[in-house]
Amino acid sequence: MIEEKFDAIVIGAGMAGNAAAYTMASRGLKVLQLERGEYPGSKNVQGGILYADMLEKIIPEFRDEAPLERRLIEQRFWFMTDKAHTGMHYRNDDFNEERPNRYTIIRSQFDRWFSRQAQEKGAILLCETTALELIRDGHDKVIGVRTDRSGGAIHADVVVLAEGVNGLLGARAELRSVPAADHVALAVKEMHFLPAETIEARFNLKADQGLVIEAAGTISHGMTGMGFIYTNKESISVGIGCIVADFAKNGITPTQLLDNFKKHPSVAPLIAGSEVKEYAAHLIPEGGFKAVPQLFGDGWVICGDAGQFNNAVHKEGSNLAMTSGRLAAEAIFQIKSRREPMTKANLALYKKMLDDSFVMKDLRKYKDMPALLHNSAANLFLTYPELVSKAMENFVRVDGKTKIEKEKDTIRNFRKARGFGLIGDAIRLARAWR
Amino acid sequence: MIDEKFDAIVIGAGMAGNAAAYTMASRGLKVLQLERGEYPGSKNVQGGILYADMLEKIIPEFRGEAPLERRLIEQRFWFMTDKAHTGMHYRNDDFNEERPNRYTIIRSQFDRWFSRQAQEKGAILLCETTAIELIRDGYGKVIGVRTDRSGGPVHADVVVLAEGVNGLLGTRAELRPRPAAEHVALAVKEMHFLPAETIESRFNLKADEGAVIEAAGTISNGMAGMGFIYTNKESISVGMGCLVSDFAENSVSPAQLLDTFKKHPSVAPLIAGSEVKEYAAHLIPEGGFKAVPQLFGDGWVICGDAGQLNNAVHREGSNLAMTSGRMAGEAIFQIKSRRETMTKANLALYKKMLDESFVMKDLRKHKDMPALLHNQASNLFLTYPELISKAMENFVRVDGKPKIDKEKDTVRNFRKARGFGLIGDAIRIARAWR
Amino acid sequence: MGIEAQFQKVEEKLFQNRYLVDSGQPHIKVMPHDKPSKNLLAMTHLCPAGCYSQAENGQVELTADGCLECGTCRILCEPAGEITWEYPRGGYGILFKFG
Amino acid sequence: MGIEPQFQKVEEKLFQNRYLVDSGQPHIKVMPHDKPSKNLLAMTHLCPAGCYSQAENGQVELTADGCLECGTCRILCEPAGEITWEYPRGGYGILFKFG
Repeated sequence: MIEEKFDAIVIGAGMAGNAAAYTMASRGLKVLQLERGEYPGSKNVQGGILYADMLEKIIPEFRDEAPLERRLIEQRFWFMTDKAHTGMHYRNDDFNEERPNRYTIIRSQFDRWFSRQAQEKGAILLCETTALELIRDGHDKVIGVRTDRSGGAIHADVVVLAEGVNGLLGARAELRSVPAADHVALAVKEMHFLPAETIEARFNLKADQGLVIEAAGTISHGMTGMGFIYTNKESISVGIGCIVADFAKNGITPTQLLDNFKKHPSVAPLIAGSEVKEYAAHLIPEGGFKAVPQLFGDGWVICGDAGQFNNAVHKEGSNLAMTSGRLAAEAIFQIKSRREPMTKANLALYKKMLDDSFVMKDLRKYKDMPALLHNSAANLFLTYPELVSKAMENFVRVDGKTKIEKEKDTIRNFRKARGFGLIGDAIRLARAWR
Repeated sequence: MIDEKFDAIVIGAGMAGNAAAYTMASRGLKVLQLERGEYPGSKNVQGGILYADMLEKIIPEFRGEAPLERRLIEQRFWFMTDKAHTGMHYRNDDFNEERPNRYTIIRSQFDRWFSRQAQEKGAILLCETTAIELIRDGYGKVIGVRTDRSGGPVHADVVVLAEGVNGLLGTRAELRPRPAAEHVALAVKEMHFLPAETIESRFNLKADEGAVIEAAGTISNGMAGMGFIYTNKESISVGMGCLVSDFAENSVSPAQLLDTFKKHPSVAPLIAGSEVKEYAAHLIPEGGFKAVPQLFGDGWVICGDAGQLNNAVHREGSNLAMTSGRMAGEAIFQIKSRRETMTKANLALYKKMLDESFVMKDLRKHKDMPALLHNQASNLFLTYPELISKAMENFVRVDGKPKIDKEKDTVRNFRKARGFGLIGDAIRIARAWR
Repeated sequence: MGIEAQFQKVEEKLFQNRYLVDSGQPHIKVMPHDKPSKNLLAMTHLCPAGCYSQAENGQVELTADGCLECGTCRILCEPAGEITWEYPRGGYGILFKFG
Repeated sequence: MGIEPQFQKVEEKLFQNRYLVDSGQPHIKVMPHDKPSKNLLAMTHLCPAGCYSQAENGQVELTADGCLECGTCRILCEPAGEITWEYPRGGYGILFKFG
């Protein structure tokens, strides 16, 4: 196998792994990147939004060559019942700016491109290689990995665990526990292919403009979960995910949930006549701040989904992943340039950088949200959607009933369904949001 | 001209006029309907929503043959700035019910159909005839009308003034004042023709489903006004209207306002490639409850737009027009069947019916709204749209700024722009709404 | 590219409409005036059919052929007697194909 | 019309996907058990690829070929040792064309 020692071994070629590998390689560090899949991205699944700001900090001119689908100019939030949806949306032509803020991406193409950039900076990529075990020295410091390839272990001063939400390596080495069932969501997703013109007509977009729909409500059958519809160039990603703990207790299967979502009268016209070319499933870290494990130790750091770096409230993942990968790399580089060892004390710099950045600040801001979503799931995903929908139907339907009566009915419905819980819900939501 | 006396003369073959003529004729009354246009509808302009519930009370089975465009299943409210819009929308498949609640219509076709139904019940329609003057007896009671046709006046026990917002007849006879500039909005509208499939794909509709977009914000250039986009079978009605008082002080012309609205990035894709086949303009009563004139007197009643019977807040006109026309017809019929004369005292029954119906109750509920919209125009149509758009962009843009800082920015923007006015505005709007 | 004609001229918009012009009998007349009032001047940009225009001599003139009969000038200018406003004779004027 | 099959069968969905099956070396194994636990039973409806099914004798069985490697069964069943969960050998298993 490879004899010489690396400055760093990066486990995984997803957002965080590529960000770390690229940053370290471009600083001249000797980096080995291990990817268990046939190619970077073959094992990665995402709804698929890339946050340009974070990538600019790594590859400023990425827009020229990176495989990007559509730049996002509209965001829709749907509150759905079985037959209806009440939506809020925001569309801004300014997002057509010279350096657009957000793109939809297709992970298999994007990750392959991102990893190639790291290789061009000198990182060595080894695909079809699964890291099985961390190797430690006498003082329990991590000094390398053993993989499922023949030949001995590979050594490095530090191992960057960017192995994704499941992250067997870290768990087997007891660096962190297996994620709890209520700290991850199981999402299933289909890629619906349609001609670009059809997508642009159905979403009122001009060439390479894109749009995002986030949906919540009765589509998750009372479970804590959300659906999504993202527009790519010639395909639409349609998916839905719920907390695994809820899923386990609920009788519906993920595919039934997805098919119901696809058949909803508001969704069906968007994907009518499409050809499905892939059906994927993945876990999404939803535990938030309280589920973030110890992120560094002697000879190792954790970044990306493996560290639960996902802002479930705003549905932001790739920005936290890329930033944590970049910050891990910068910390490692600074320690290297000070010619110091990768001790836990030194690697604390990585955590400090994270704390100072939006990554930990945002996660801490919403630290109570996962619990709230979980405990009042029935209210948030069943009762309120129905109430809101009935209120809107009441408002819009013209049936000779006076507006005053209609308003009284709506208030009565809310009070009957939630009573004083209304105020409690509002306060809890406000507190969890602040 | 026609010598024999009529039970009633109806001035105008719009929504209110046809409703009154049909109701009275179907009860066996001798009705003459005068329409100044070449055919019923040739002088009528409307965004074009028909509220089925009210028409059902007149012609229960109208759905069988009435020329209806699309049944409405989605309602969108847009709060617009120059480049962006923040929207709220509600879509419900239940509106695909067996007797749909609302339809878009094309007035020239619909009014002609509606008037023909009245004729089939025995009403006599006289087109290309403008009523010039009310004829009174010695006691000042209205006993007929003089028209611009040769031959003497036409006589009837009662004249139903369904002559529309301008309503020269009623004003010239001092039955009511000419509408004040701040009590009417000038709306301009274009009919954009597109193949049905294009409309359906751009609005995510299946055959004969329709959507409505009401838009407010910087599109009205600081004036109190709104834009609208209604889907018809093979055309889209696109229009803009603002209070005439505001328009007078503003330099932009209605046509320019409409063109700017059409060029807005959120609107342009909806009508791209369309063929415009008509450009219309009309006044819309916006005065609300306080602008409603005396509605009845010796030998006359007023209904429809002529009586400012239009709920501007909910953008509802045809329901008030048809209901007031029906009730005028029913009141007249009841007086007739009691063999009594069309005195002011007897015709008070019409007003009593209106007061007990949603017509006056809803108008009274929002009686302070027109003043509020007018006085707060710059806040409501300039400041708040910008504030909301900035807040949404802040929320959606991912730029590494912690969410807490973003929220502080938004609160600061609101406070800087409106300071304590915020609370004042909220209370004023709440009070005007209640 | 040049500033693309910012707005479609009103005449082009009216081109599609159907009219039966009661030529020789305009239904709206502007009263003779030495200096046009604020409201009358406003009509030169406010009239949706662009019927009102200001001549070199400062007078506001009206060609009522393309009138859409919306009534805005009546609201603003009839009160002070600056114009007289009538419906066109029965059957004449704008004939909305759609409305 | 007959009741159109309510939901598309999972197999049909997986049909489109690309796999390199490491036949003979399933990366997930269900430990022998007399009565399947609640979590293991839940997998029979929860597994997005429908790999878990309950045999007549009540045992929960696994055919891991169509596995999407999402890790849900690991979350629910590894802690109590009901299954062992490994990644497939390098390069094997699901190969997302898009992801």
